[in-house]
Amino acid sequence: MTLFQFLATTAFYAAMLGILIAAALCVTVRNLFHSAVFLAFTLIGIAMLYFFLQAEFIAAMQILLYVGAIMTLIVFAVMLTSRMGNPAVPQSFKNKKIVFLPLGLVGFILISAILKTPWETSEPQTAVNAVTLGKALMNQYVFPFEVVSLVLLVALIGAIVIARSE
Amino acid sequence: MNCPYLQNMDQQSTLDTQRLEVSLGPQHPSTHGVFQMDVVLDGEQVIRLKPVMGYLHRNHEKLMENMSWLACMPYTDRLDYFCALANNFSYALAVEKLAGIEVPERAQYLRVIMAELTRLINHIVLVGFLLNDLGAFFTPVLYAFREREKLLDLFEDVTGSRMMCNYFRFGGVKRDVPPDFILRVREIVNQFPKFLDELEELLTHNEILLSRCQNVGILPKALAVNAGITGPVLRASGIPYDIRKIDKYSIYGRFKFRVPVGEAGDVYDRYYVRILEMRESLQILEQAINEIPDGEVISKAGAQAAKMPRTLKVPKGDAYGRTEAPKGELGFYLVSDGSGKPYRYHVRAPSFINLTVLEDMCIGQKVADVIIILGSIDIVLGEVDR
Amino acid sequence: MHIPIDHILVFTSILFLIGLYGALSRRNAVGILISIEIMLNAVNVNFIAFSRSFASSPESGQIFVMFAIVLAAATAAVGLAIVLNIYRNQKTIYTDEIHLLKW
Amino acid sequence: MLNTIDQIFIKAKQIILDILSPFLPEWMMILISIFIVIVTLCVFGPVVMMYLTLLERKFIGRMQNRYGPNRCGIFGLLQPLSDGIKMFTKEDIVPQKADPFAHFLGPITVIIPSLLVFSVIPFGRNMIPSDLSIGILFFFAVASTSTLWIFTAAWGSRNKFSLLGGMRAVAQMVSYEIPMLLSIVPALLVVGSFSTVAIVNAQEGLQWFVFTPWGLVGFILFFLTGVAEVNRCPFDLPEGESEIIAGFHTEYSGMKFALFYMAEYMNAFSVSALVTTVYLGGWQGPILPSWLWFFAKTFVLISIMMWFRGTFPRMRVDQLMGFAWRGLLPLAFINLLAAALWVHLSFPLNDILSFCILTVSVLMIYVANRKVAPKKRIYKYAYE
Amino acid sequence: MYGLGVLKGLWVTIKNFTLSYFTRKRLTTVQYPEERITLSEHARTFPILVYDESPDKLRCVACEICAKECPPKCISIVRAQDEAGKPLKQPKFFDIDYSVCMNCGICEEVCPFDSIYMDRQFELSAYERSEEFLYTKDRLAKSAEYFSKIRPETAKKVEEKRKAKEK
Repeated sequence: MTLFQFLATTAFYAAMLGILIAAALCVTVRNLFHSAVFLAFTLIGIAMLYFFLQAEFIAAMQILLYVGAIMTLIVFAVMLTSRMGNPAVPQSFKNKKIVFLPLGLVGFILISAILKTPWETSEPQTAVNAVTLGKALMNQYVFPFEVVSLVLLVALIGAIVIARSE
Repeated sequence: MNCPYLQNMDQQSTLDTQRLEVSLGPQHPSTHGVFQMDVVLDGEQVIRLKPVMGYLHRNHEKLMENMSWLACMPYTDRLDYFCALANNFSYALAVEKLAGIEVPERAQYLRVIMAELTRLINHIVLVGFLLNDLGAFFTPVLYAFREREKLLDLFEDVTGSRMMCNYFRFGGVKRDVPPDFILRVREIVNQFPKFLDELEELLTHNEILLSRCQNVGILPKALAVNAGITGPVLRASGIPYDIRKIDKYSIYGRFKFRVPVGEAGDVYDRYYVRILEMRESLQILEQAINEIPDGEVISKAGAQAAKMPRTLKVPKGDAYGRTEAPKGELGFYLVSDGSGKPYRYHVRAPSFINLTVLEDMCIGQKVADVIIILGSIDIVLGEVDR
Repeated sequence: MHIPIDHILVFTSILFLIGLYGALSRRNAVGILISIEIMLNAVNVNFIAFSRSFASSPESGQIFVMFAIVLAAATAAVGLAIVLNIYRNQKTIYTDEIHLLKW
Repeated sequence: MLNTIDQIFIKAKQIILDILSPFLPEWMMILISIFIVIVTLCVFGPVVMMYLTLLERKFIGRMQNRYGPNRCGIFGLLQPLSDGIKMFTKEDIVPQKADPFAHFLGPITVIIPSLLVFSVIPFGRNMIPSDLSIGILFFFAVASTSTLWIFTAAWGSRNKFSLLGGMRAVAQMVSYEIPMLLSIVPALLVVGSFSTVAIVNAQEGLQWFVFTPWGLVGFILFFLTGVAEVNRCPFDLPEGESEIIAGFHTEYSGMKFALFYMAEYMNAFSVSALVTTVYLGGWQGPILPSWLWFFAKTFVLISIMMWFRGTFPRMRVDQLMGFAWRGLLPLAFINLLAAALWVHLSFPLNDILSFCILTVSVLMIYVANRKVAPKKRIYKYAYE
Repeated sequence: MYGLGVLKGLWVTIKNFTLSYFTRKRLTTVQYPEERITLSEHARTFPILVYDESPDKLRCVACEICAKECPPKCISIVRAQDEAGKPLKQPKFFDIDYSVCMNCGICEEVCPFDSIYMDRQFELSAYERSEEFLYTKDRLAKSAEYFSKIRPETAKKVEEKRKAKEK
């Protein structure tokens, strides 16, 4: 176990921990704008994970699309729907304790299933770089690629029509 | 920001963006002095604008009521502190009309030369600051200041002080000009058009300036006339009203010069009409230098009044003297009860009256345009608040 | 850098649960949308983890993640447009106060 | 001889490593070599920023017929130092109404992307901090996050002017990001890989991309959108001084404002560095050492940005958007088409064809925007 | 053509930049403390009192015309008296409040005895406003040589007038 690998794994686990903390904060904090900022931190943390899992192109995509575009959308929505300087209204249901019951149940089942099954992991092949991704997109997945662009177009027009002020 | 005037606003009906009540000023970087505008914004669009003035009120008119006629003269420099000599000119005219003092030929020519040089200073400084509001990082202002320094040095030699000149006396001017005065004015007049061409090359056909200034802050002809607007703002809206041509006061009748007139009445017209006016002033200066006679600079009665101000007898009655100051029609309404002190002293300040149409021009424009519309009206707070 | 796969899976399930908790307990519609984004991201990490060590063609996982990101963008856009429209007419985006079918 | 000067920095690093190697264990050496690169970058960034501010003030000063700062130090060389001290000692006020978390977060998160971005820029022959296989994409991903951080800063300071500035910043950056990405794609198309080193190697000798027809249009597009992305002069709406005081960093003072100020200049440097890498052949150049070529080209581009700042007034928000959506975006798409054609055809035909496609498209865009373009006016005179 | 105006603007600024290294006309800064602009003959700042031989024998005869004519009323004069209480022809106190004076030069015009003139000294900063700017008689007094040094022509004219009057 050379130092390099030791450093990389500790960094990986540290990143995982950081993401969990940021996500937990994002979900519980009262001020909506703070939760949006913590969401941005979780997204960047996840992009770091992708770097560790040798999916560089996806990491760059994640930062570019998620943090660059979707976060801007969310922040604009937060700004438009909350009056500037309004008192922090309680963000969650009064009896939010009840939610923990189903969550605990689902969690227990899920994690116990994961830990029991014997995952025979084969050695990771060569890293996937943008060139192979591009070739796959254009040859094997060309149909879903076109359909997704159509879906995006429909979503774009839909969003404009709904949000347009008369 | 609780702007009292806007408190009774009805809550906005549809949400596009929250209505922002912003108060631009009194210490805002581009309101040319202490001037506040309470603006209601819908996003970037201006819905309502209320100018708030009076921060620089110095009780000018009441103060003059216990000053002798001559002692009022240095205070007129402080009205529109950019063009002190233009203020002196109309105050001197008003008192001379009241007291019936004649002005010798040479003094008339000196007065016209001084007034036109002040017009040059005022217009180039305005063009500079208008561009500064637009965002050009001080470059046009510093070119304008480079030229203005030459003129201010000339004023210092002639009148004694760069901006607070106090040079006019009833019946002429305070003292004769230094011998090389005509030479220096000729040199300025020859070199100024070159500077104007360079400034125009930098600005007039600049696409960003064109798109930012055209069709912005339009002042329709009818509104301009009804609101009593005067000066370049009125001429930019298409009405050729210039007091130098109408009253032909002092000796303006002898000079041949044209009056530029815009047609759209937007910020670009107000900017360009002032550049053309500068070129006309240069024509006047040209003719004035060639025809200036020699002779005494102040009439006998004037000199005696300047030496012993007590002896100046101003008969009972009232008079209204007005001149074409660089910002518009600057008028002095003086009432005298024969006691050596003005009984009533009122200043018709062009900037104050031009300011009344600010809201009409700004409704519907964007925040960035409000600043340049204010800049294009060319107000100086010393004159607005008096 | 060998990370056992089940560690990543446990991490993503916890992340998924946090997103679920947020979606269930939040009153604010935008808050719910934020939590859904977290859940989507948890799923994406799973894709990448699996594609790296199991898939015959390793890039299929990454392509799925790209499509997932694009679709998340589409849902976010339409979702926020709906939220904005509700806010305009109802002046509130607290989900428990939006109960009129027709206003 | 030339090669040693060319590789002087790498040799210096090697010498330091050789000195240290007997004393430290092997795994520590890897850390040290990475550490040296990081330290040079973190020192190089702020120093470049300090002397860029001085260069800008002197350059614009001379344009306005006056000296720039020349009181501290011989030619004002210590002026950035005194600015720095002033920034340190100034009291840093947090407005009472402001949201402390976002207000505190603003400057930190704005500075991180501008430093991260340096890791992908090839400063000289094999002098690149980290040769990522997705170099350019990493640059854009990190640069696009700055939109969000500028908005946190604006929203955090709870003041109407900074809110306006924040909204303008987001709108401007979003609408200029797309033409920026598209103006890079032709170069990637020709080179075939994202890594910046590959792009620079593809421009061997003097075959810089800027000399090809699509390269010239791409260069102009990328430079203009770069200036917009960095909020510098004709597009510096987010901190339009005359209208909204200082836009999103109105409520910041002291060291926080210094961070914003530093981020702006480092972004300007990194954008012009990327323009040189992609279109002006990075460190490719005849005789001089590679890093000298790189800094000369970047320096020329930065002085063009400063030249813009000394001359142009600011564009209004809607004109800014119109310029992006109606002018730059269609041109970027057509440029992509022309570059694709250029790649596939042989030498004489491809230049001619792509050249006429581009000129026709520029004329078409110009004609399409005619009614929007302002018209020149003639003025009448009364009292002839 | 659309982009031409913008390019011409750029041309003007770069022309100014290059020329500023060659012609002084394009680089107009005067480095103030080191280089100074020579003030002209009639430049005026604050009034001073002129004396011929010794500072306590001022030309001023305390006729108080300038105090009456001064617009902001910043001059205050108290006439001197000999022991018998008979008023003498010189001032006991002569104060000018420099912080009130607006250097308009009217006192210089109306003074029949050529005793009060406008100086050109403008670097008069002080730490304390009330006492420091109230210039008393001895701080105001300046010799006739100093006066003729700063304003040669007016000093010559005044000399001729005084000689003509003595004859």
